[in-house]
Amino acid sequence: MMETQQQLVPFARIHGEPMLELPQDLYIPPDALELVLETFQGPLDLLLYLIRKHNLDVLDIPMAELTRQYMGYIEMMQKHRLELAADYLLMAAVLIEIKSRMLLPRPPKASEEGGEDPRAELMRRLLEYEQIKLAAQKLNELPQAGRDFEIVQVLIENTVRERLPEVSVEDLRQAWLGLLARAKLNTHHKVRREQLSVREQMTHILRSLQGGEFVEFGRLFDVESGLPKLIVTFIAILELAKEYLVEIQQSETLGNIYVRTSRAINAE
Amino acid sequence: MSGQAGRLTPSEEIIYPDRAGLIQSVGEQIDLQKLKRVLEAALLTSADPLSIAELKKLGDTPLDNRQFETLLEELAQDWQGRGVELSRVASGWRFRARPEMQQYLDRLNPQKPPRYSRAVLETLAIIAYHQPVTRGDIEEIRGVAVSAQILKTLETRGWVEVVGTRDAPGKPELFATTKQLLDDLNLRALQELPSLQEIGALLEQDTTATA
Amino acid sequence: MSGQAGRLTPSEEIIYPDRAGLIQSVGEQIDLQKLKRVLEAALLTSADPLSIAELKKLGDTPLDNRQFETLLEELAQDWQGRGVELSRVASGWRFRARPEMQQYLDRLNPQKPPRYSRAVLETLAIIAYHQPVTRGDIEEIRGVAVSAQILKTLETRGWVEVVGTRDAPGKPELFATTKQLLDDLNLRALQELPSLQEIGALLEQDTTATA
Repeated sequence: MMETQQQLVPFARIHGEPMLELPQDLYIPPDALELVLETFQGPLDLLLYLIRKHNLDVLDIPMAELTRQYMGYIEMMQKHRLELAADYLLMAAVLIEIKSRMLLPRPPKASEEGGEDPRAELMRRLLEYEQIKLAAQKLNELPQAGRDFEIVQVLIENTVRERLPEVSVEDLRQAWLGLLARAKLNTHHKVRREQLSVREQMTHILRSLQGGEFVEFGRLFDVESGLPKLIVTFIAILELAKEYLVEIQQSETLGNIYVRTSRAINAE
Repeated sequence: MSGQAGRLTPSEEIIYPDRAGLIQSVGEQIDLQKLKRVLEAALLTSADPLSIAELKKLGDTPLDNRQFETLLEELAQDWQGRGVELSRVASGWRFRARPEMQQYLDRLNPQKPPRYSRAVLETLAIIAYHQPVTRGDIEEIRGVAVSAQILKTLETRGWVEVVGTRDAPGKPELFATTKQLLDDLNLRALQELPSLQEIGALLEQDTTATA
Repeated sequence: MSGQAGRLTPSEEIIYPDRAGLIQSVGEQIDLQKLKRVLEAALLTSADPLSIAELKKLGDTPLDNRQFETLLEELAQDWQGRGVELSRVASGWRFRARPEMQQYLDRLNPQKPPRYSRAVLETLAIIAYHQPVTRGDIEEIRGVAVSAQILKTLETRGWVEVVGTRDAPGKPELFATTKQLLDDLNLRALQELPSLQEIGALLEQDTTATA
């Protein structure tokens, strides 16, 4: 009866030999069934397998044939009391529904316009799923970090080198501002109009006198550094003398002037 | 020598003919060579790819992105024919061993990362090619329920993440793939994945043939 | 070519004069070059040092330990002058970034730099602006005792030094700033510090503004 039904529907052609019995490869030892169930990703996967296995056309599915094969599977699984995912049973219902809709006489106009094929939705889903199935394979074939190639990573020895704090000119300025703000009310801490260059030169002279020996006055001056520097040096020496940091000696009138640190005097 | 450092001799132009965008003083060439060494060291020591923005921090002299890329391409060129190569991926540049080396490197590290099941791979493929998608979308395409474990696996690997929710009842989460996936596949962009059209070319031919 | 692979031409001896321990056939030289590439790739991708025993697994042709070491020393030589070096450690061989690279690599993972306390900064400012000064001077200006630790910190850093003593009871030491400080602040001379007048004016402005 089924064959006559199929003949009634012109586009339900079966490619190749019509299969009236369960094909050989559908027989699976019961204990392997569970494994088979796991092999298929779901009803779409199983349908695709049947279609490809029997060289059926996805775009022109012989519904009767496919449904029979699919049901064969389901029955076999149920016979062995394997718990079937609801998705498989739902698909069985869908297949049967499509098959029965195809048995209904179709309005002539609709068929001329290529109207809605009851299989259309199923075919779309099968194609979409097959595409993703292939895409997944391709993705898996792409070289993968850690599996097919290694990432380079060379050691950086975090050397014990201590990171020292950085100080900027701005930090010093802020520190000084802080000091001033605190000393604001103390009148005796007036901001002195000081020449930093003099202070710097004072340090410089102290350093050059560190040997403790008398140094000839003239040698403290770098003649080539220009007049302003000479003046600064002179003021620095006076300032040092005023603060009792250096001692200036001249043993005879118009004789050489010598300078030494007061530390040297104390050492005597 | 320093007096004429700003000028170019013809031979210098010949040595670096492809570095048109860079100022070609002798001093700056030395700087560029030094920068290249620093870039190399940084890329060799970094576990993750380094973006141009990060690599720029390594330079003392300001160079624009194009100049950096030229330098990186030069560096990649320097490594031609070695077992390791400098490649550009989604999140920047990084060194990797060439896949041909793997057969040797496997001898040192026999344990391989886990192979993913077909369910995981198909889910990944759907997210990659149809993103952003909800779990419902994935289930519709695969024709079966998608377990939370599958999505968890992909999220843990850092390949997939939730990028939002769809404005639909239940506010389902939308999944998309990450830069990490592209990095791990040594790709720069999603377009470098095998195209679905290519994968489905056969099917479409069928469609046109029967139409 | 394979027919005479066992024989040596003089030029080959000149190319690899230091590889006395290795059999010098053309074919084996190619093998050694390939092995060197494999060794390099393995060492660059390995998280831990690789021992000779492990590295031996990478070779298809049997070489003895000495031959491997020669090859590794050659490889180390090849990396001279780069930002990364191949070095021998207790458990084998490994690549590592040269210490000089650290300052650059730090830029990629910036840690918050430590800061000096206000006490240290104020002391430094007083020494910079009033040098040479004694500890007593500093205490007078700051209005609080100055711990020996503060001066020690600045001396250890190389920013401050004793340049003499004042001729006063107890012979207090005189502190001054060093050239090192100027270098570290990128200044040529102390005068380049913001002048006290300027700072004072700023403060007065502040005072009048708030008054």
